[in-house]
Amino acid sequence: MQVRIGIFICDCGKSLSNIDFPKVKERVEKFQEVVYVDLSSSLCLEESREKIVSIIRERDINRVVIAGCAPELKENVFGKVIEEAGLNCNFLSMANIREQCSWAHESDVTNKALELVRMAASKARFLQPVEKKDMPVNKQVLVVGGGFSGMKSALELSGLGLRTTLVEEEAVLGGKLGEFEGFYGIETTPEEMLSSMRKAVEENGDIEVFTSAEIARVEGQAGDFTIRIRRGEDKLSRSCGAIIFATGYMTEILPQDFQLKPDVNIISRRKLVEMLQAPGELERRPGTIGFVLDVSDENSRLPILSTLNNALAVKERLGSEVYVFCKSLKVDSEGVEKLYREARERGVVFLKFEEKPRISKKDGRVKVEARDVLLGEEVTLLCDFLVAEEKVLPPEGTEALSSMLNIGTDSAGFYQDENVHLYPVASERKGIFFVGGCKGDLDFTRISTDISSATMSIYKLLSPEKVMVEVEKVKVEPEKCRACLTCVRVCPHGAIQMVRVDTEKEVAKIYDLACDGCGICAAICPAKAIRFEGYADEQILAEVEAIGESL
Amino acid sequence: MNREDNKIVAFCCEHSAYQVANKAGKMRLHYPDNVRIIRVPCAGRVDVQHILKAFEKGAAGVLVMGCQEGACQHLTGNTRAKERVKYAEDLLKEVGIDGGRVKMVNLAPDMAQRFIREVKEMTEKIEGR
Amino acid sequence: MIIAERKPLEEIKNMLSGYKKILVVGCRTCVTICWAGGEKEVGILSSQLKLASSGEGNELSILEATVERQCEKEMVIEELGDKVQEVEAILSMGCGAGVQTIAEIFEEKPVFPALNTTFIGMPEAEGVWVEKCGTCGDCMLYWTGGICPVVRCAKGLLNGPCGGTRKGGKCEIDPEKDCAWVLIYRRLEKQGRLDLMRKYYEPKNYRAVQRPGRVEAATA
Amino acid sequence: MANNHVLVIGGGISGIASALELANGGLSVYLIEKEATVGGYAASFCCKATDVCSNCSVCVVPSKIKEAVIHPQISLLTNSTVQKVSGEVGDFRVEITQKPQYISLERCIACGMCTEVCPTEPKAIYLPSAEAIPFSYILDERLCLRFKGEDCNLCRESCPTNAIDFKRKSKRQELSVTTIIVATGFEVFDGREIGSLGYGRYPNVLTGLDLERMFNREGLLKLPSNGKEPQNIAFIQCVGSRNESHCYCSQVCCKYAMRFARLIKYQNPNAEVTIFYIDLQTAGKGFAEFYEECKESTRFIPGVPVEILEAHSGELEVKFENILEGKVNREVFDLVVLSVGMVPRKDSWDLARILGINLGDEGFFDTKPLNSIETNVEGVFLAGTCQGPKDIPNSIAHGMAAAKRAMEVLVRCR
Repeated sequence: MQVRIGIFICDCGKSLSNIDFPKVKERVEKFQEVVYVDLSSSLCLEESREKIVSIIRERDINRVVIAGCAPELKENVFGKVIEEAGLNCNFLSMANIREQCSWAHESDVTNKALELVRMAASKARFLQPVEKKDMPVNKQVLVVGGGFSGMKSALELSGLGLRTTLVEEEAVLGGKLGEFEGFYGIETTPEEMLSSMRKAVEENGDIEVFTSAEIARVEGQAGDFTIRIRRGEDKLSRSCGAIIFATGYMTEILPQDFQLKPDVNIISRRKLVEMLQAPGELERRPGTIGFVLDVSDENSRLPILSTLNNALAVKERLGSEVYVFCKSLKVDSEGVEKLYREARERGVVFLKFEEKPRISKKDGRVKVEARDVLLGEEVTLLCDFLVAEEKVLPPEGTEALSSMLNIGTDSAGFYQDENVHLYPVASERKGIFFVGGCKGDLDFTRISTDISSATMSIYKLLSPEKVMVEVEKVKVEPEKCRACLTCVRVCPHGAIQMVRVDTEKEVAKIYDLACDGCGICAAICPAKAIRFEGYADEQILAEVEAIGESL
Repeated sequence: MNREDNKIVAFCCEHSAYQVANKAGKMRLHYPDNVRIIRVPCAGRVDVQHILKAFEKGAAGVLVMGCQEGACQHLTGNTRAKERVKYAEDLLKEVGIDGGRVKMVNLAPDMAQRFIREVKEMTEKIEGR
Repeated sequence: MIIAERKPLEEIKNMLSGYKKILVVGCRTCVTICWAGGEKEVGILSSQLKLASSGEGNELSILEATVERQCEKEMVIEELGDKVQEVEAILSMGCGAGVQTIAEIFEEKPVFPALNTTFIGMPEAEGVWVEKCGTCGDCMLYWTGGICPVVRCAKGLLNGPCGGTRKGGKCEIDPEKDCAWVLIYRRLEKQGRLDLMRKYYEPKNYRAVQRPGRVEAATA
Repeated sequence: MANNHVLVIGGGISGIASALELANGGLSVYLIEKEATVGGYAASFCCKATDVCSNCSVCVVPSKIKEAVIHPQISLLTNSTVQKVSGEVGDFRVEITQKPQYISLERCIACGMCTEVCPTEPKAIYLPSAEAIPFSYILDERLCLRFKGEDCNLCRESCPTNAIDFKRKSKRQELSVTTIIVATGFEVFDGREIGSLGYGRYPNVLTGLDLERMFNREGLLKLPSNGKEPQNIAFIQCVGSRNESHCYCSQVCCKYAMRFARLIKYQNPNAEVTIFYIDLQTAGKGFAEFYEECKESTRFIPGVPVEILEAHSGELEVKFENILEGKVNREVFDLVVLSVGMVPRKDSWDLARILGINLGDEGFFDTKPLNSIETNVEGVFLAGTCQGPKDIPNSIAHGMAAAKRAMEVLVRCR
């Protein structure tokens, strides 16, 4: 097809006085393959848009250059205009002669404007159509992990009409929420919350549950994953369109923090909760209970949240003296400042240290020595029990799963790279999300919010009537591909896989739904086998070459 | 391009630098008019060959402008661009072009002042000031 | 796969001095995969040569081409047949075999190598390749747990480590590298075949491949 | 179900996140915004990266705003407020008033010729900000001569697209929607309320918000009094947070203060930065490491100052209790930044009454326990900081979560 370029220049209501528009028009008319040049004063207004449509049709224009304001807000407007005229919306090339030319310079910039139009026209010559198609997607979702976050995710997905497969490593659903004594001021206990959720999951026809099972392999791409599940000797397979990881966290009392091993006096949070649940079984009521925080874990909100709730429960049920040693109170989540004040009012004493407290044994009790920065004094406390801080760690298997799926972790090893564009719940791969403790964040309200946003993202990905994607905008040309795997290895979104074409040759294939259009692969391919329509090499180079050709 | 020209080709990531250039225009912050911006979807799209080609066609300087390190929408795009700029510098030195004429710049969408400073600095460099 | 590296520009420029019209030829096989001589590298080298020559006021005229496999005569003729007439010299970005194939076909034109062909190897990380095979022509990988002591031991020892192995199983000559014999020991240990460590190997017949080498397939 | 429309009240980042999710999920959204432009506070903030990102998330905002504004499923109504709501979930009737649109959004091409000819000073017709979205001029009735009875017609005559019409009246319209998402955001605590800190009286006492906007516009820090680069800067944390009348942590101030501290040190390695704090909020992905890095270049002092006095040279004398030394110290800074927190909007009460939703103790909209989205009225959901303090990623997540609830209602009805 012969290229016929139509150039529409806008002088923005004649306001761009440092460009000589008649001169631009006159020169532009002489460009190669340009069949029509229009100079107008307000291209983006409705009446002008209608005019563009009719000119495109009349003059049989098949590439359109718009020279005017920045494309950021207007590109899609003009895209629609040329579609209306029967052209593929990719046959549009824009020259930014307002924001990046007239407005950016004081002097006369007629020549620069002319160059920008020439660059856009040169690029336009090489434009190819990009079709949009609706893509079949699998509407099933896989949820990995059957704790609070996993169950809630499955239930929320069901609320949106999506079916899920829930895979839990343990024999029963529940996870770690049961390790909490409760939420102060809330009647429902965590155990009650869990059992009602468990029941809801089991009764929900949309949720298929596998317990004592683990993920052996994940293959495929957003919209079409294949999951191999191992349950004892059984090997199962499921297909799904998206995956939520809710694999939780684990905690550990680090020996270097306490020197002394956990024993009858230095106890875990779980042990304290057991005591609180059955205070009658204690030999005697403990007179003093201490908590130590911020010894090795300053990143997590879990220690302070559990400590405040547990300290209040101790006050209420055991009536012991309670001392909390900490560095900084992490009150930056909903309702925690109030909880902290409540605890103080109920007699919980907070002591702030800068240097780690020294912990030793004395007369069968635990001795804690620290310099309190507020009092400016050395404080020594003898307590019957010291509840040790537990460092929150990523669960076992996180590393294996993340490397299998090619998804990043943060510096502490939890899921999700530290990149603001992924926050709150996304991974670098489309269709894979993280919620709950496995992300390293353990604040209850944030987790609930995250779960809802993850389920909404999945709904948006899988559920619209038609899942429209641009087909092969970034494409591997099979005959040029050398199967060197470079693109597979460098794609930040894991969107490229090797496939066999004609059962013979293995070549790279870019999955349209998973591709995010960065072009890293196109730049790195040593065989120049990847074409990124709109930013193809010949298009970029055409722009480069158009700069400053003799006018 | 004439070799005497002082043109700068700026490859600008549409998530950051391209928006910055628009912001500078909207704020009517004036900068040297020798810069020609080419929009790219990510600094990671820019290849060594694009940079060399720009010099081959007569550009006096090339800026590759992407997002801040750690804030690339495509995670590694801007760090790859940085490596490629480094590689291009080495290749240019081999042909006798001062390595300082190609530069990687990290910008956030609001950093209009910084954008202008970089354009001015490069202009001064190539004009030998 | 054959691994190669590009020569420094200075050396290439010296080879080409006196020639004005050059054909730069890449190869789409091994050297594409090791980022040394594919279509992209052809473009980069051509750009560099143009920039260097125009900087010296003596602009080269450069044609670019990339052959499917430079070591196949038919493919070279098909891709280059027409272009060669227009140039004075050919700069091959193929491995040594590629350079010689082109030189054999176009005897009247000088053919220059733009790459140094270095070894047979595999990718270790993105953009990094390591040597794995020394093409000795007498493969002993069966006895050594699939680890070749000929290239991976700095001294090419066939009967266990030299005695200078450093702590952590590192090589005496290069502490960055693993001692091949430690690797072999560990591998055989995993396979329960440590008895092979006791096996004595005759000094290797490095003349198994007579230079120039030649291999004939058993059947047609 | 009468329709598949959802109303989102508030065009800040949470409202935009909600609207985008719903629109991309196939629904139609009315996004109404009180001001002339969308984006709210987040759009006026600055990137705090040095060369390396500090995860402030400000850079994710502009593209979301642009995406929402051009989205075919989102109808944006600026300058609009909710007057009346009736009906119930599935069928709310909402009465909206839109202030007179003297300049038509459809016709204004932002060429700026009107401002050039406007005879008043300051100009009565102008662009709200360089990055305003919608990118359109506005007319200020209080300044325009036309509204002072004069017969000025200059801007209208100069407008190349006939976008200006003085006769436009405010418009009332009734929207019919299934659910309502409230995303009205927060107000920044007014530093003047704590008189002893001198904000509003001493030019070199600024708030965190002032700093955001200064960096956004200028890209660097200048002393308001003389335009010079400050050398000795103090941040005072918890101004307007964690006190008797604001019994909560604003969640963002420690992080922005530390990010600014690092940025200031990066731009001017000779500058001294001190942060006065009560408790440092270092939780969150990678933030404890960030804090460790900050500690190397920034001085952290526990305890917040109670008084600032201006010395004759314009410098600021800060009086604080040095807890570590157990005495009251005085130190001189050339710039003091009050890390002001988030407070509920003063007009929340009006909207609460219109919608029938409750306000919580602190004045933010109230929700059910362990649920930060649902209000006491079925089908009315909360998004973002109108429910309580949140940073940008959490505001976006909350907006998405609210969208999910609204979507759920529609899925259930189908």
